Amino acid sequence: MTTETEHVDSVKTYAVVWIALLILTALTTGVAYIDLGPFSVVVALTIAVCKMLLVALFFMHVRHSTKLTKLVVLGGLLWLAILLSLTMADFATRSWIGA
Amino acid sequence: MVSEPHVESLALREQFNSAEQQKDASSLGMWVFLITEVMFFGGAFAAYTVYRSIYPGVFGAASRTLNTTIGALNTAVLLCSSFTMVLAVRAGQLGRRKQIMAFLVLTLILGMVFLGVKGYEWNEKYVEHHIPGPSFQMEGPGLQDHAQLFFSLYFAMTGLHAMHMLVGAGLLSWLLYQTWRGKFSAAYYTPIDMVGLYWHFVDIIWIFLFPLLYLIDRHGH
Amino acid sequence: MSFRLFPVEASSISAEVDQLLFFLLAVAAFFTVVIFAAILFFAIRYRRRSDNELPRPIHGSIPLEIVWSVIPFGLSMVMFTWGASVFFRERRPPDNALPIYVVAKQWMWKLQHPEGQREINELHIPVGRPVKLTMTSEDVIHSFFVPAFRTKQDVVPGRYTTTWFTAIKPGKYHLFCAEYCGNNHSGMGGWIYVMEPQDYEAWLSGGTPGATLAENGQKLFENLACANCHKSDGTGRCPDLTGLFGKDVKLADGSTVKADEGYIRESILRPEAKIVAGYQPSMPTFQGLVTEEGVLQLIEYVKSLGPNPGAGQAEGLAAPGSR
Amino acid sequence: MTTAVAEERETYLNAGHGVKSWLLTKDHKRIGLLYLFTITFFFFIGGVFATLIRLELLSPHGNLVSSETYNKLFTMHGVVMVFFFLIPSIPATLGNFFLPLMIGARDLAFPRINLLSWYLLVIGGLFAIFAMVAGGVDTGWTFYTPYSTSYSNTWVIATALGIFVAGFSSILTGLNFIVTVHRMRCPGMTWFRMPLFVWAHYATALIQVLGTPVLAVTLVLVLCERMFHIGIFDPALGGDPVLFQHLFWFYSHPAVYIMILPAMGVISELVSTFSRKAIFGYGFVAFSSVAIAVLGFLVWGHHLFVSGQSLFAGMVFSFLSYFVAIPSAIKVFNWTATLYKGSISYATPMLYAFGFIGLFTIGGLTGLFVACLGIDVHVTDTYFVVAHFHYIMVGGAIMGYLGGLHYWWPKITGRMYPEGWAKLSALVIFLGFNLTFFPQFMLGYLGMPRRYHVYPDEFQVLHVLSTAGASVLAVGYLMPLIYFMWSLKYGAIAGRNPWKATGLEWQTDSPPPVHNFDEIPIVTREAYDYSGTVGQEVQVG
Ligand code: HEA
Ligand code: HEA
Ligand code: HEC
Ligand code: CUA
Ligand SMILES: [Cu+2]
Repeated sequence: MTTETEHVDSVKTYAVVWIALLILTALTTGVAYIDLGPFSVVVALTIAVCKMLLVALFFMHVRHSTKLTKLVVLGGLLWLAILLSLTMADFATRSWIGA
Repeated sequence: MVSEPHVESLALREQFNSAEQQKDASSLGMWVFLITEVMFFGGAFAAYTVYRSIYPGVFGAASRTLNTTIGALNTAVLLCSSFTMVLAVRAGQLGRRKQIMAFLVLTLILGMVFLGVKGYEWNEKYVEHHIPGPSFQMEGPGLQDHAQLFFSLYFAMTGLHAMHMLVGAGLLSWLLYQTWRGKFSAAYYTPIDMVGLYWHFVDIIWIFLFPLLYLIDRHGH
Repeated sequence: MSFRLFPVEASSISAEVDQLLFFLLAVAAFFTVVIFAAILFFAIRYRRRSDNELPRPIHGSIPLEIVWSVIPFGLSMVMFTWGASVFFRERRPPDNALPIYVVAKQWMWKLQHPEGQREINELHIPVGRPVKLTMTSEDVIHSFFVPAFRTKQDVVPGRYTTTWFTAIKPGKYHLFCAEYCGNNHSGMGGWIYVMEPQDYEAWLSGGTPGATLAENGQKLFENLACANCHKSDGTGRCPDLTGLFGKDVKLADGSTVKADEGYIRESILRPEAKIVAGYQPSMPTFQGLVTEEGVLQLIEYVKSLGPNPGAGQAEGLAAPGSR
Repeated sequence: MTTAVAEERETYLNAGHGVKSWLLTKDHKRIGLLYLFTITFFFFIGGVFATLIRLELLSPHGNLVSSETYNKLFTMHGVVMVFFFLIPSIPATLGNFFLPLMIGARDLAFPRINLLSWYLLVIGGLFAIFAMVAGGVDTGWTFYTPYSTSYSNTWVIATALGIFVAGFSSILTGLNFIVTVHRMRCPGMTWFRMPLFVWAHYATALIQVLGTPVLAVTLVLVLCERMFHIGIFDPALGGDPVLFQHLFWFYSHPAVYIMILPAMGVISELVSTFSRKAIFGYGFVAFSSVAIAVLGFLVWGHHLFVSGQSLFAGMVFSFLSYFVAIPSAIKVFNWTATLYKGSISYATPMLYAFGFIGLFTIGGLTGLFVACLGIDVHVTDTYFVVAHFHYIMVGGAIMGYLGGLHYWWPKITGRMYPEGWAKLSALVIFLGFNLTFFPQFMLGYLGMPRRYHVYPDEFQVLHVLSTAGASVLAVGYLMPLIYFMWSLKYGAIAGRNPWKATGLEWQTDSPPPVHNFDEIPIVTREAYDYSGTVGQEVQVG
């Protein structure tokens, strides 16, 4: 059994992450006003994923966590993907053929 | 009751063999709990995805009535609260009681600011008749009906998020009390750690709600 | 009281479904017998004879595991493919099918023939001719179920679902509502009368209400003032509906959509949802002003406005309007 | 009995007295018993509803109760049986009691959360009971919109709240199991030395944790729509009722594996113990549990074949449904193979295991019928489906549960039950069950729709057979209730290991002491290694 190794990050690390998060927030808000067509969704979600990764890896210490914790996180995201993709497998193909 | 089979070490419960095992169990338990939360919000996100794909135009128009500036500032407030929260955990790791208290208070205040702003936004919706139901009013093709779907989801999702914030605020207050009573030290600060995970998670939910509800249709037609 | 163990086969698809069933029954029977027999045999052959006996452990066998995973998998893929192909045929009506419109509500079936006959909880159809049902509900979900035809389709409020069948045997068959819909769900049934073509013609002409569906639709079209905008000479700021049905329509957002029943229904009840390229979204919604049955009549009217060209010209309707 | 009072060992049962020591207990064994009482109570409530359903269906004209009442009967039957009986059944009782014992732990990882989850079930149950007493609910256990949100004028809100709360009970149980299995195994208890019962519960816990929250949020959306008249699934506002079905079945299909996997875990224990032989293909049986849990999340749309779901999605979900059948097949074949050259005892638990394998096979195979698109169009929402799921849930899951209860009864109570009566009841249940539900397959293919209060005359004969079977079944279910109570006082003393089984739970006292083991065991052998429990290895057969 591996244990969560005690790891105290420096305040500076946290501060850098925090600033990065604020910058990304400003960025995503700004970009929203530019017409990128369908890509605006892609950009907005990419930035959101980056922010999530920052929070998870640094603030939630996933960076220093056990494999199991990482697996749990990935598993959760995978299940969310199953929910979304198989639901959309219906709604996105309604107009294909027949009923 | 049988006599305690184990040496009463700091807050070690009887089913565990070591403090380490106990900490690992708490941490795993918390992560598993967060996964359930992912799926909980996931259902709402699925509904959002489906309806947005059916009514892109309406969702765009409805989304443009939200105030992006306020939304962005509120996001920033929440991110700041995550920063103070992580500093509280860090203070816990180092066993600095005063610092823990200070950062918890800051986190709590920022959380309350977020909720206050949220309340202000909801009130705006009320004033603008954008609360779904009989009094809902919105001018424009299809908005009277379908925009209600958007706002129903808006209220459901931000409402559930706010409820999680409230629970978080309750947990923070409890932590404050416990810290004040001197329960935590560098050797035992698991509860701070766990509440931290929860707080950051709630933050992550908002990180997605913000662009989905406020931003992605901003450029408009 | 009649008692049977197997339902009649009264549609062209019934026999296909039953054959599929027999295949599945055979597979199921095979595995059930093998497993029951094995358990019985082992239980007797290796029964415990003394309380102290200790059999030699057997830990498993990879080849066996492979065999008994692969064989069921293969069989189940046959089930899937066969079942899917039957399903595919069950779901795709032929082009020449006789259209019937169905509106379900708690707790009755309202059916309309294009010739204008309306029926409640009864449907008369000719034998040997494909029939296509276009169905919607005024309240909750219902389900159109005719066991003798082996067919069933949920009827969902807010949209059209379709089903079709070709009856092959004259007679009287049960119609059931198969989706739970409230208090009188089990009473929401009726009968399908399958008639010889000449009897059907006779039935059609007997007691016919004057107007056909399309004629009723035309009246509605005028009463609701659709005609004020949609002028047949192509003037005005609205698309000409002539020849619309079945074509591909170019939309303002660049996509195209086939002008089928669902599209026209949506155009009437939620005009803003799909805007024809080159037009303003100025059409008001008629939600609440026209019943589901009225919508169906309007559709039939729009259909009657032009030949149904099936595939339709690729250009669609966008061009002829005012640009 | 001797009067050696001073000698009496302390067990979890006599370690504290009075109501409070039970209601505030953190001992997983006592909590398991609290659950046992709770779900037995709900089982009989659900059973009373079933009895009334069957009585009503004796006659085609609906003479016994009104249609409103009938609709409430099957709804409450389904709700109670699924959410308040079968989902908590094995995991929360036998799982709670034995999972820690089987991996050599003193308790679950979070005993207080364990107690909380029992309270949540009770609170949820009180909501449901309130709804039933106040006038009932009539949406069907599936709560399809828009009927549930806008049309039903029964107690939908109270019932949905009850299920919501009970759902959290299930989530917390699952969470506790996952952490316990990961973190609380005793020295030497590696993953591949764990009993299959534990594997099955681990897989179950994954579903509870990943699936239940989606049901919870779906119910929240339904509640919002019903209470505040906002539109989420409302077709009048452009909402899509089929979306509700997707969200509902995203949970409720995997939930059927919450109901069956623990029973499969029990069967693995029984087949091994009563053949006195290691499970054939241990690794395959273990992994197939996890495979079922994972694949089970990919098939929910097979409940929507005629719902207006797209043709493409129907095909995808049908295709994927067949994948989930393969791990189930693997289990059935491995159990059967375990019997080969075993030393097979006909003790009551083993009779239940035989019953389980047979009936689960039939139920599962008919699952292939309904997963087959061409056939499901005809049989969906008919009694064919009713028969399919009762074969698995009553014939399978309850057989497994009863088998497990008989198997571990001596450990739980320290007493044996009367073997003759128990065998008889197993037989009665098996016969009654088949008589009740086999005719329903025929009814279904003939076209008898489910949830029907009145029906055409030609279906009556089969319905009467089914009701006759249900009466036999009811007798079969009452018998254990009686002799189990009897055994508490008069049953023979069981001893530590009456079956000569191998699990760690059999190495401690019956009933076990408060902290399960006087000394934390150290495991050095595989699961199901019988060489230590009985005499010499012999060639059998
Ligand atoms: C414990 C409960 C449980 C379990 C385990 C299952 C297991 C399965 N179920 Fe069932 N099901 C229900 C409970 C359950 N079901 C309920 C409650 C409903 C109705 C809900 C409602 O509408 O109210 C339902 C409805 C239902 C439907 C929808 C029917 C409809 O409404 O039209 C479908 C469709 O695919 C289905 C399929 C399956 C399949 C493929 C399996 C598989 O997992 C079965 C796998 C098992 C085997 C296959 C048997 C063992 C294998 C062999 C002996 C080897 C031979 C195998 C092959 C040849 C492949 N089930
Ligand atoms: C775990 C799940 C479970 C269990 C154990 C059962 C057990 C039984 N079920 Fe049920 N059933 C469901 C889950 C379950 N069911 C579900 C989910 C539905 C769908 C609901 C819906 O459509 O929404 C359903 C629907 C359903 C129907 C279809 C109703 C309809 O569609 O119109 C029928 C009809 O025969 C039925 C019968 C039975 C019978 C006879 C039993 C028997 O096995 C019960 C035997 C037990 C007893 C009989 C209790 C013990 C004895 C007594 C209490 C004493 C005698 C009683 C009196 C003196 C009053 N069930
Ligand atoms: C105020 C004017 C107006 C009225 C009244 C009106 N429409 Fe329209 N209709 C339009 C316009 C403009 C469009 C094109 C823009 C769009 O797609 O919404 C249109 C589009 C349509 C289309 C889609 C045509 C295509 O080419 O794809 C149909 C079908 C239709 N209308 C039917 C009706 C019916 C039936 C009625 C009466 C119940 C009606 N309309 C009443 C203005 C009107
Ligand atoms: Cu209409 Cu059931
Ligand atoms: Cu299923």
